[in-house]
Amino acid sequence: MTLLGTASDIKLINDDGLRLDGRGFDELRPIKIEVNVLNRADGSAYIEWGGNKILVGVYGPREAYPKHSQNINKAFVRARYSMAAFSVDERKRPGPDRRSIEISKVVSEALESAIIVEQFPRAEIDVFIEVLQADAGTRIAGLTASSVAVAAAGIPMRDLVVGCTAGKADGQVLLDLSKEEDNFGQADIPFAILPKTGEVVLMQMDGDLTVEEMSKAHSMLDKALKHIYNLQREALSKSFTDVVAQWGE
Amino acid sequence: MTLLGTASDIKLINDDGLRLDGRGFDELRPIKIEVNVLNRADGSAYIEWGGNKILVGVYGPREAYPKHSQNINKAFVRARYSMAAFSVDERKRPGPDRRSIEISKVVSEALESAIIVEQFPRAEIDVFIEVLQADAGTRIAGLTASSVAVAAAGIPMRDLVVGCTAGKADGQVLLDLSKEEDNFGQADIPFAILPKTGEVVLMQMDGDLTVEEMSKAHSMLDKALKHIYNLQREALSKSFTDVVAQWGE
Amino acid sequence: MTLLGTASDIKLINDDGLRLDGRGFDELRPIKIEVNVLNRADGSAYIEWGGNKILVGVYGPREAYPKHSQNINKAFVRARYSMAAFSVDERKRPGPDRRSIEISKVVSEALESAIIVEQFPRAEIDVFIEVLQADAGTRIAGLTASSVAVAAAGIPMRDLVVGCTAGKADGQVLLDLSKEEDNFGQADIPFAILPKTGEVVLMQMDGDLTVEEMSKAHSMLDKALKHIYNLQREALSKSFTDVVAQWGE
Amino acid sequence: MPRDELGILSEIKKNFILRKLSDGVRGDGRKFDEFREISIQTNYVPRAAGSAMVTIGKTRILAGVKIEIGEPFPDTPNQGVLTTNVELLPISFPTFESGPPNEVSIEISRVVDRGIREGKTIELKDLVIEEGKKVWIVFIDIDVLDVDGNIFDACNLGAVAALRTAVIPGEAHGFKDAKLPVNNTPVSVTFAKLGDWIVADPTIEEEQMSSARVTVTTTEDGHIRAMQKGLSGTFTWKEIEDAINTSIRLGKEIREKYLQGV
Amino acid sequence: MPRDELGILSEIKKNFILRKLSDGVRGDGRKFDEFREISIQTNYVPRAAGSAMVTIGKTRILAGVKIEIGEPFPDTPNQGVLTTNVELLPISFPTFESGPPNEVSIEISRVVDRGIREGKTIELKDLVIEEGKKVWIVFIDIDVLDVDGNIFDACNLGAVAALRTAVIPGEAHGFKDAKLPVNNTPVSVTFAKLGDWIVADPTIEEEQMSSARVTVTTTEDGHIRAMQKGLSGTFTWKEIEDAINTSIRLGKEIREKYLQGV
Amino acid sequence: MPRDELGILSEIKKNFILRKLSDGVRGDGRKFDEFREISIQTNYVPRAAGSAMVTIGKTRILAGVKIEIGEPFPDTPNQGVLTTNVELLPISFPTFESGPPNEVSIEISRVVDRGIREGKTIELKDLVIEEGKKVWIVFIDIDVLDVDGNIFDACNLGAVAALRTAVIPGEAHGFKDAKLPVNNTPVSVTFAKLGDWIVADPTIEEEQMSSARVTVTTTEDGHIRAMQKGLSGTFTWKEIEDAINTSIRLGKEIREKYLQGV
Repeated sequence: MTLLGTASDIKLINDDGLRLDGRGFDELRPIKIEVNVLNRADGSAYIEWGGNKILVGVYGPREAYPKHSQNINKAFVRARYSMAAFSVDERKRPGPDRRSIEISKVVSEALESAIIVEQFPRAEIDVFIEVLQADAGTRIAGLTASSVAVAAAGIPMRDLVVGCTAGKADGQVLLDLSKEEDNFGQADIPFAILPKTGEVVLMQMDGDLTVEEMSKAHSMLDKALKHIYNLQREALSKSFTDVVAQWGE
Repeated sequence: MTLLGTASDIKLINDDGLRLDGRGFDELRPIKIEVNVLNRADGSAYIEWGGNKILVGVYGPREAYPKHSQNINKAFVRARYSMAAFSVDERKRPGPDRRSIEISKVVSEALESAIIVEQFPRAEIDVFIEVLQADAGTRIAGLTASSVAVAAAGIPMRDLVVGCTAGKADGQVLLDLSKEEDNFGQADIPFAILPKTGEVVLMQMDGDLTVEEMSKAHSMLDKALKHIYNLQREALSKSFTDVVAQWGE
Repeated sequence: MTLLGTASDIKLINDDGLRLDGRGFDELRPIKIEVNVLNRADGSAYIEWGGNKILVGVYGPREAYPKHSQNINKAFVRARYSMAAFSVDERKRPGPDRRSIEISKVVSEALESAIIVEQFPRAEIDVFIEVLQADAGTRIAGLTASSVAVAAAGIPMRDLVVGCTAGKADGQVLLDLSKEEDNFGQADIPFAILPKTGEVVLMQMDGDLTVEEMSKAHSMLDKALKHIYNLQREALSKSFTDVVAQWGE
Repeated sequence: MPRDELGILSEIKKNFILRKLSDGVRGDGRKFDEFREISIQTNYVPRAAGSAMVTIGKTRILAGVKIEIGEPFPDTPNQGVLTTNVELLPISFPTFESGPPNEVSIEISRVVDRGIREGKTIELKDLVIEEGKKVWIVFIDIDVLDVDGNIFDACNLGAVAALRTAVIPGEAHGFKDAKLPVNNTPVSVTFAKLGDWIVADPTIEEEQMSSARVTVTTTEDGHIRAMQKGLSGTFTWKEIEDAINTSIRLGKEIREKYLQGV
Repeated sequence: MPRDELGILSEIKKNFILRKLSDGVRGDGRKFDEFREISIQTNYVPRAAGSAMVTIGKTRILAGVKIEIGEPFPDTPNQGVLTTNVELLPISFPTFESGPPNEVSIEISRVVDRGIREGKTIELKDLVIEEGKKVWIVFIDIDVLDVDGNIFDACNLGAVAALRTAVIPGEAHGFKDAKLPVNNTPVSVTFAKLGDWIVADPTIEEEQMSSARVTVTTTEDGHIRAMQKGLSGTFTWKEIEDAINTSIRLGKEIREKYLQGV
Repeated sequence: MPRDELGILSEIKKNFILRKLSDGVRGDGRKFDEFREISIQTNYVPRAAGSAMVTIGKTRILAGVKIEIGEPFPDTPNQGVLTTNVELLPISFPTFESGPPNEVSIEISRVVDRGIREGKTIELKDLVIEEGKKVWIVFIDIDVLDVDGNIFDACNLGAVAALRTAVIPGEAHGFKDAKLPVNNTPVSVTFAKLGDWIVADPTIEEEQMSSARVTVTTTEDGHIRAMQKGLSGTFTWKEIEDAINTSIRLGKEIREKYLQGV
């Protein structure tokens, strides 16, 4: 779905009905979540999801700055999604581009739906998402880690936010697209919910899907998100015993 | 008078003493002015002048921002001249360039001479000039429409501002230069006055003119500006009966 | 020490043991300092040092702006080092680059060590260093002139700041590198002290030096700085008699 | 899109709108899935390769297409280039300021772009002049002139209409002029959620009261090409499915009624 | 140019100046059409291709010319490139700040540029090395060092003097060094209107009191090459005509007295 | 590096640290010339050409090297290009903000760059593919993740370790993959001055109390390659000499203990 376009002659599903990395259609890549991995941040989390390595630090609630950004009724949630220069194949120039500005916006909105922002008028909650290595699905992996980091900061939430992607490649609806499936496939759906109620807090899609394919994708996501939600909760409960986790090793 | 320079072999006056578009030396292109064409703006105007299509929206008087820009004695008039990306032959990158910054400055100053700014201390009056299609003479067409839009916003004025260009091409002094005459001619004079008194509020010139040619150019302008002033007043009086005009059709 | 790198086949010391410009190893280029050369600035100085021509203007102490930059205990010293577009071989684009931002920082810190900043809480002292022609050693020439300009502005100081460079070229430790010695040599040491006590307030180095070479460089600098300090004091005392010096002639 | 200028839409107005919704009708009398009047005037800017002035109710945008020769991206030597840029002009709303694109205009640009791109309105392969060296670059620039809600769909319509009428300026470069080859016609439909009600083509007052927004772009084959959920409220999956189906239906109507002749 | 630092020139000072004007003389004793002392020191920066330090009274600027090889603009393959940039250095006035050019410095740059360009000081055709590929680019950079009124004319003089002494650095590129071919000598004269009086070469105090400004640039043939009216005050046409004639006369004097030998 | 968040390190804490120093020991029990625990984990980002996660105490940075093909600078046609960029990520300290590099991160970048460049860690001549046309460009990007003092030395170690493990991605361009040729191993040691005491590898609390800072970078041959004095305090020459000698000694230890195997 990128400028790389589609190369119809690349086979993404082999003759045994398996994906290039050996997964079945509705199978997730390995996911690992760790909590409180940073010393300075008020809350933090690290997620490895396939080849994605993403670090999230939360600062706040703290007084919103500049003053005119303060809302007298609630806290302002500001997520900033950023990729390290070395995180992608071709070096990324530092600083925000249009893609990262859009991602920061939808991720901020998704997090705000989960945080009880009314408890902190005039405050801001900063969520910094640093992609150290990117491997498809960074925005929902970053969002999934962000809600864990916000919880670890002790900020009251209605629920965690849990995200995953589905999509289509080689004409098949697939869960959790790999980098190749994202680059050469036919559709990509970043998706996130509040798992207790199933409410949708983030949804984007681009590509070519029928209504039936969309429905199938949702079924796959629904099941996977329950699993990821468990990983989030395990990481958080582990953090109470094991105060500063060793990460990335 | 642009980087395109002069191409001396281009004939801009034909053997019948007419210009490429059939006009005589002191003849204006067709001009159409409409008032209150926008819903949100406090005042607005639309002008078609030859192939120029320009939209002006006025907001204010409103409290000047940032605070340190406030003048305790008068309102601050801030015109911003801007060209749509598709308004010129080669796509214009969005955002101000040095030319548009200079135009914004001289147009702001010309408008301020007409507005009774002393009535609105600490205020700002924003005049946004959006060139949708450009065809030579955009700054004076924009300025002419701007003063109509300011009047339509109910802001008190000493007089309207009315502008026109004169210039020289193929060695002849001409009124209201066309695009070709501007690009391949020998002089360009954007000019604007307060018509009641004839006071000059905007004047720029570049090219090569004798004192006599300048005097001739002024005579042509003098006559033309009276005509344009009438068009301005007609548009304003029409706006009282026909509250939201349909424009551009 | 620049991107030009080293060209080992360029001879910088001739057979008589002299440098390309005829100087001995520990010999300074000609230095001229003039005081109060600008009308608007609160204090100013002009220095010619070899082919360097540098103008410094000081404004302040004045209320620090923006407000949140104010320090309730002391003045904030802000030096800004800037090169004229025509000051170097290839035209320099206006505006700060990474090199000039670093120089501005270390020069600000060096000046702050000399100024009795505690006398001016909430104030800022602006020191603008304009390099009109560059010829190696601009930062220490600019710093040397800056402290004279600060003194000329009547701002109380513990001492002047006096700077010079040493370095290595053709394997020899040299004082006050020329442009060629800087470009094609093996080390460069910008160095500045408070001469009364010998305390080091600025020191940078890049290249390749043994501990012994560094010690030798320091000896050369120590002697030279005493001389330059005298030039600074002479310029300042001259300024009391000859109020507005003619400069650059 | 823009929040209420004072941050507060009067409580009375809000309650009026909500009461109406509970009666099954919107503040301006429309049905929940009804668009306001749409107008599309193409070739408004003859100097552009293609252009369209679009109004949806009192919302007005002007889209212009420029087509220039340039180099392809190194990783797609056999494709032309398409860029979409939305400018929220300061004339269009009191709180809009001049300046570089902000997150609001960037989001609109990117959602419109995805609809056009994934909807295969133009095939980038058709834009190659000399593989790896020279391609046509299609710039879609959209100026927002007057804001009264639902900028997304107005910009989408403008972009599609401008492309459908665009001419590649071949003559200026030694080729022939030629109509830009256009294939599918993606149409976006945007919904706002107010309380528990969901309405299509929201006015600015409805937007200011809404908790969530979703845009669904579909093509004539009934396929979904782009979606974007926005704001900090939530949708149930049922609501999303309804939005998809409604978008397919309304898209068909809009395509037939307003874009057929373009 | 810069308004009074505190926004208020003392009323006493203002009244003094106005009373003098009504007596036919200016605050510093000059006649209405009289310039302050001018000095021009060329080759101040030997590293530049050409340079000139100029003072008009206490106003001081340094102009430098750099000449480099580059590509022509695609639409003028048979012309070199000329650019003019004025920097209001923060050393020159208490309220000037570091930073990118603002509208004040841009206006000065562009007015000086138009005088040079339309005055045909250099012929851009003379700067072509290889048509469409390689041309000389002439950068005129002007640093304002000390401000006491009439920056426009000081910058104009600096640009002209620096160009007249400039050398094309051919040797660095396998050609010979050569004097930059210079033709006409445009001189600008700036007027300020104080009350109903109009004075040439205004001091900063006169500028701070003035309602309107006009700059007229002429060449030795007595032709007008550039004009720029500024500020929110007005001129009558008669005043404009007088300014044009006075500028032609003063330009001639300045050209003969200060630029002949340069 | 960053000053105390509130600008005030508690007086009690300060006095405690100073009292300890006067007893010959530091606040955390270290000797004056003792580093905290160092860890270096290379190849942390397999997608990069080389990478290293480095901790010094609780300070943590991640360095990544990218190697791409590009053009040499016109004045050094027979050399590759090396650039170093340090980003102080906003996750790493409460007062750090997103945005372009500021003077603090620029200073760190440039000091690390000078150590690598002058220490001849890589020979730029080794990076030429086709003289004047195609060279390898080595980008060293360093993200600061957690700040607890001495960012300079952590960044230096990260850059060196990432370079020592970097692979030139030849295959993507029709060559073979090859280890980046690495020569010397520059190690920087940073000292802070607190009162009259000087300590190596300062914690953030020590930095907040310090008046002056000096960084000395040396190579295995005992030569000095880069130095940088910072802050508004001063050093005696004796103190500088001691810092140089201590840096050579500690650099040797760090090289042997942590970089040997990398």
